[in-house]
Amino acid sequence: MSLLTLQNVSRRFGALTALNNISLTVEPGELRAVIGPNGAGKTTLFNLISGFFPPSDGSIMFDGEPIMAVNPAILVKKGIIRTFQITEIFLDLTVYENIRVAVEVAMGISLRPWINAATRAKVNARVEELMEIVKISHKADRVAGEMSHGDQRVVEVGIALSRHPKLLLLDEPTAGMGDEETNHMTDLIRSLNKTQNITILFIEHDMNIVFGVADRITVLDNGTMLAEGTAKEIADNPRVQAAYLGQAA
Amino acid sequence: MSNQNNFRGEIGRRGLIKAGAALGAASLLYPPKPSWGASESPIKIGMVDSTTGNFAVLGQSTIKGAQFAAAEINKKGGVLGRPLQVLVEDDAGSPGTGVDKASRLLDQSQVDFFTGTTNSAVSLSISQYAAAHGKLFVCSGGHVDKLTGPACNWATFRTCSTTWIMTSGNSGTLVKEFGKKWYFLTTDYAFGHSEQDDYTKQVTALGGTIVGGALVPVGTPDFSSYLIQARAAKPDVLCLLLAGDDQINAMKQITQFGINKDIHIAGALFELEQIAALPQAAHYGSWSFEWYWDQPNVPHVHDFAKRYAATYGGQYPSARSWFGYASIHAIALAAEAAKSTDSVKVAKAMEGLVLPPEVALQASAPVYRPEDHQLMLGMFPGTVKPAGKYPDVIKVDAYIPGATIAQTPEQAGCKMVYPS
Amino acid sequence: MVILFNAFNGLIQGAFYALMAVGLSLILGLNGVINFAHGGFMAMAAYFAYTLIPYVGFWGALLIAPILAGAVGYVVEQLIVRRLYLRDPLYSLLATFGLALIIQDLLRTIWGAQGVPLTIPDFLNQPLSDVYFFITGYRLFVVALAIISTIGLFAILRFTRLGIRIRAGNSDLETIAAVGVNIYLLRSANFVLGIMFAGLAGILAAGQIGLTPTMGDELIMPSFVAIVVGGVGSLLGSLVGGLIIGVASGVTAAVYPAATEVIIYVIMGIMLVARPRGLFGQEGLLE
Amino acid sequence: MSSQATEIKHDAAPLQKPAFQQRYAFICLAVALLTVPVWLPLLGGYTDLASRVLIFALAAMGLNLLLGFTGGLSFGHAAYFGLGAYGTGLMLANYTHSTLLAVAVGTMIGGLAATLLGPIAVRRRGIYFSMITIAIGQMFYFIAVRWNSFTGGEDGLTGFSRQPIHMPGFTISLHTTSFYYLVLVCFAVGSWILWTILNSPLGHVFVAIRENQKRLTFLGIRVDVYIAVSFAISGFVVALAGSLDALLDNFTSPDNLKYTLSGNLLIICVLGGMRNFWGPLVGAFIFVLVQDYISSITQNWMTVIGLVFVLSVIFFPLGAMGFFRRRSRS
Repeated sequence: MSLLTLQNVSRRFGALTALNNISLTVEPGELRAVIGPNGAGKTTLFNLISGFFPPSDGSIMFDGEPIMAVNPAILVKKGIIRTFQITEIFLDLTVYENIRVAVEVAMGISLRPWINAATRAKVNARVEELMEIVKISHKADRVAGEMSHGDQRVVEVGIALSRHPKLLLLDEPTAGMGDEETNHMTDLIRSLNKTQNITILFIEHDMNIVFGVADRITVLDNGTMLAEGTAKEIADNPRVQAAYLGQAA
Repeated sequence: MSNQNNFRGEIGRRGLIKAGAALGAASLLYPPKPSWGASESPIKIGMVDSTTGNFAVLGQSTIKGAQFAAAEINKKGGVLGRPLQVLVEDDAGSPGTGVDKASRLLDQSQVDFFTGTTNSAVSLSISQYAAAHGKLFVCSGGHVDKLTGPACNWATFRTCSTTWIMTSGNSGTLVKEFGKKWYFLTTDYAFGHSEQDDYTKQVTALGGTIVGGALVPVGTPDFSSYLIQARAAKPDVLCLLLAGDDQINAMKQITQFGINKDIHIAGALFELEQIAALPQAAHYGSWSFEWYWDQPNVPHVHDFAKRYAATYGGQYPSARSWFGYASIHAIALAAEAAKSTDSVKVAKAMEGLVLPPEVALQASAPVYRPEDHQLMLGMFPGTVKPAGKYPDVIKVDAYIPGATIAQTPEQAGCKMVYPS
Repeated sequence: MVILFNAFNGLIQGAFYALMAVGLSLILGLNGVINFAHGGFMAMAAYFAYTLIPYVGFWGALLIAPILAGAVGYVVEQLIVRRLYLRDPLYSLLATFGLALIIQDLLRTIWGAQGVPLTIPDFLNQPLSDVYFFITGYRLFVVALAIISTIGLFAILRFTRLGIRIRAGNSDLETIAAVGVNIYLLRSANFVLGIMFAGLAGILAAGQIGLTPTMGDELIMPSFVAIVVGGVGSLLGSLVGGLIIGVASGVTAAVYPAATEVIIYVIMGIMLVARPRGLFGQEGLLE
Repeated sequence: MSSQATEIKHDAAPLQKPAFQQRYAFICLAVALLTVPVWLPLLGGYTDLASRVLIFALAAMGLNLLLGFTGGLSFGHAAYFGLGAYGTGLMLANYTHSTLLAVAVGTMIGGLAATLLGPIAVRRRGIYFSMITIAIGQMFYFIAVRWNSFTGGEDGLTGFSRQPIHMPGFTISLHTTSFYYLVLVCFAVGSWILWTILNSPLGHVFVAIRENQKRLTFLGIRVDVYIAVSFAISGFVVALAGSLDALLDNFTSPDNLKYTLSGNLLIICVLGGMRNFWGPLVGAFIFVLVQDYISSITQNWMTVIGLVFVLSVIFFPLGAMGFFRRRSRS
């Protein structure tokens, strides 16, 4: 069974059609990139999947259940976690604190006005584990707002991981990063997919990353789906070359 | 006057328009100067009154009167050979602040006595505080009956009249001359309630009826809806029992609506300060004044008014000034008589104290009644001169000694108990 | 009859709230500041007028005093308010709260705590008829002015360059900044305009009630409520909001006097819960 | 900064200082507060003033849970302060001679009101949130002013006084000094509760709400529920302070419900530093002392207080504690 299935999904804002008749499926364990020029509807697609707003038409199924009119908080519990184009973390808190609050929320203890030593130890262990996974442990006590953009991105991924995502949506994870940071993020994405076995859907502009990492690629253009396939298929697709890669080159 | 006590409450309007430009940080942080020589420790009177808020003008007049009295006393050698010092704190018209300031005066400055208060609610709270802390409190300006009635205590004396004395100063005349149907616009706190109760009793006893009334919250800017209802009730007398700025707001609107043309406007308390704030067209109505600077045949009064006006840049003493003035003198006289600054002893000495003519400044000699500690001051029922110019704005019709119109102590309902 | 009179009187009163609300609303909309000092500026302009009337007459003062208040407003905006635009609304709220204290205190220091009479032209100061005695020429004048200024301001906002920018700024400050409008200048101009309206309202109020340093205190809250009920950013909203609370408190005064003041806050509370953008406001503004 | 930061213990969120230094400062504070009746008169102060500082500090710390740590700008917390005060006053005046019971009831009334009304306010954010809180506060103010027979109206509520506390074996008189210690105990309990909460998962979420509501929503949290919880807790603490304030003066009045008091509580938080746990204590110390001192030496005290508002907002938005913290970091 597919993890995520979109069938004939459209989204309109007044007279503007942001997405038109999109159908796609994502299989468990897949690492899927979504590409397309600006205004192609990539972020709208993410907003639909993560429950930011419902589709105007069509159906979205996750894990075999329809999720069109489900609010984001519930979707999070079902396992759809996202990051944002503009990094959304807790800027005045340290890295450790950022991830800790996410862990506590994920453990379902976030309404407790006190905490005992045993629970605290459990929380600590999980936070340390997540910081290891995203390789930020050495900066645990840095205030997030004072760190580089790339590090902040990593923190955001760490926060997202706290909820044990089945489907992780990453909106331009490497945007605005330097080479080293980009490599770090690319490695992270790959390892999350391969070693943590998390299905990932990511929006990306950097073609090197897209072709180097993604199992499959979905190409959007002007609200419609232009093509879908493996890196090689997409690279060879004349329509994609014409409409998108040609432009970029 | 010596200048040590006039650092506050000296806001003469004219003077300050002139001084306005020169006002800088210096005036904001004008520190209290030590008073008197270092040899004698002063007798301290803590004065809690309004220098800001709804009662600021009245409070400032009271403070000026008190400081004027203190200066007179100090010039003549003080009390018990010690200088008298008046320490002023602003209650901002709020009972809570008043109590805070009283506790500050007592704890920090160790005052010997309390005086002041314009807002009746503040008077009641200070009275309670003073009694609880064993200090004499001479209330200068809160009129509410129960202060020297059911809520009386050994520590509290009052210089200004009760609302009963004030209302009975003119209720008879008003009913006789203007009619039996009355409507009240009453300020919604202790003072107003007390006035309305008293008028109601007196007017009903004289065969009048109360055709309606409304309680108005303090600080109401617009009276139009109240006036519509008042006029609809078609009273003979529209009785204004408001305080502070509210009275001014109401009277301005009454004038604009022309209501004073067919309904007689009257009330008990109306102050010199308020008249000064009203446009000429709003100079009307019958009131029960508590003191007036122009009493042609009474000794000392004109002299006092002249000296006062000279001290305060042409400002004439109002009833409020006299309250402050008489209260300080009364404390000084009682302390001299008691040969002590112990509050209980001074309170005992103050019971039955008769104000001498140069302090009383009126045709009778008022006494602090021992049974309830209420000063038997006289009333000056009269009207506002329609064409009067400040300070000559009041036409006094009569002088009624307080003892003739006050409730008996039994009626007032005071049970005096001293601490054992 | 009394209820009807009160309802009608409430309309007049409401127009008055609306006039005060206009300036408040402008500043809230574009400057994003809840101006607690508005009442202070009202009283300030009224004192200016009181001082000017002997020299330039009532009408001259009505014209000049708001401009003087506006000038003070400009200084205040430059020195204080503009530093806070980029910060949490908490800061401008507290700054204007403190400013209100300072203005009130300075007014009292300069002109005295004692109220002063602000005289208005005699011909305005008369009831128009004996039955409808509460409709004086002056109050009608105030109502007319409230309507004219609302419409006039509406026209300014619709048809002049400044107005169009202010409106655009109300809905999206970043965008108009991006197209090269100097938003700081725009905000200054808007603030001054708002203060001038406060001044106008203050002078007119002082013609009807006593002129004291605390005059603005009790007037400011109802007009604040009028804005919220009518909808932030909408002038028509402020006018209608003013009328609604005017009538509501007028009728309540006749039916259940004890609730006269509470009623407008109840209305505001209900409105904020049920329709937070108010009657005519935009969704999500300032949120 | 970095050398300090490495010493930070993970579980000491609100105070970002080394633990030993924290403990040292805390002990100094505790000793200073415990010995107030001894040293304060030597400096020309008086004990009731210290009680007032602690009462306002407690109220501001309660408010600061919502304001500084959860990021909710309530301009109506005077309502809960006043309800606490009226609840306690009315209990003592009419129903009981037990001071502690009266305090408990006052705190419950104010706190429950915040619990019930918070959910209404938290439906909106930003300036609208502030406006709803003002509206609610003003409603209570006018009810207190108008409901004369019950509340004493404009005159305020009198006719009650704090009664000695009878314990098995001994009695606490609650005169000036012993009342100060009662206030101190309440302050200690209140700040311990707040501290515990801030170091719990719940408190972590509060701070996270202040930082980024969107992120939390997409972690699966209903943010408004948490703000309402913060509102309620803060209401209980503020009500406790209000209840003590009624006992301090044996009096309460509608002023304790008015928006001006809300403004004062806010400025206390800002003065001391909203982001700092002890900031409101410092702020209350400054504000109450300045107000007490200035209003006695000049008639123009309003200008001074007004300047305190304006200047601190412009130049010290982080407050005294924030100022020192920033300096010590750089």
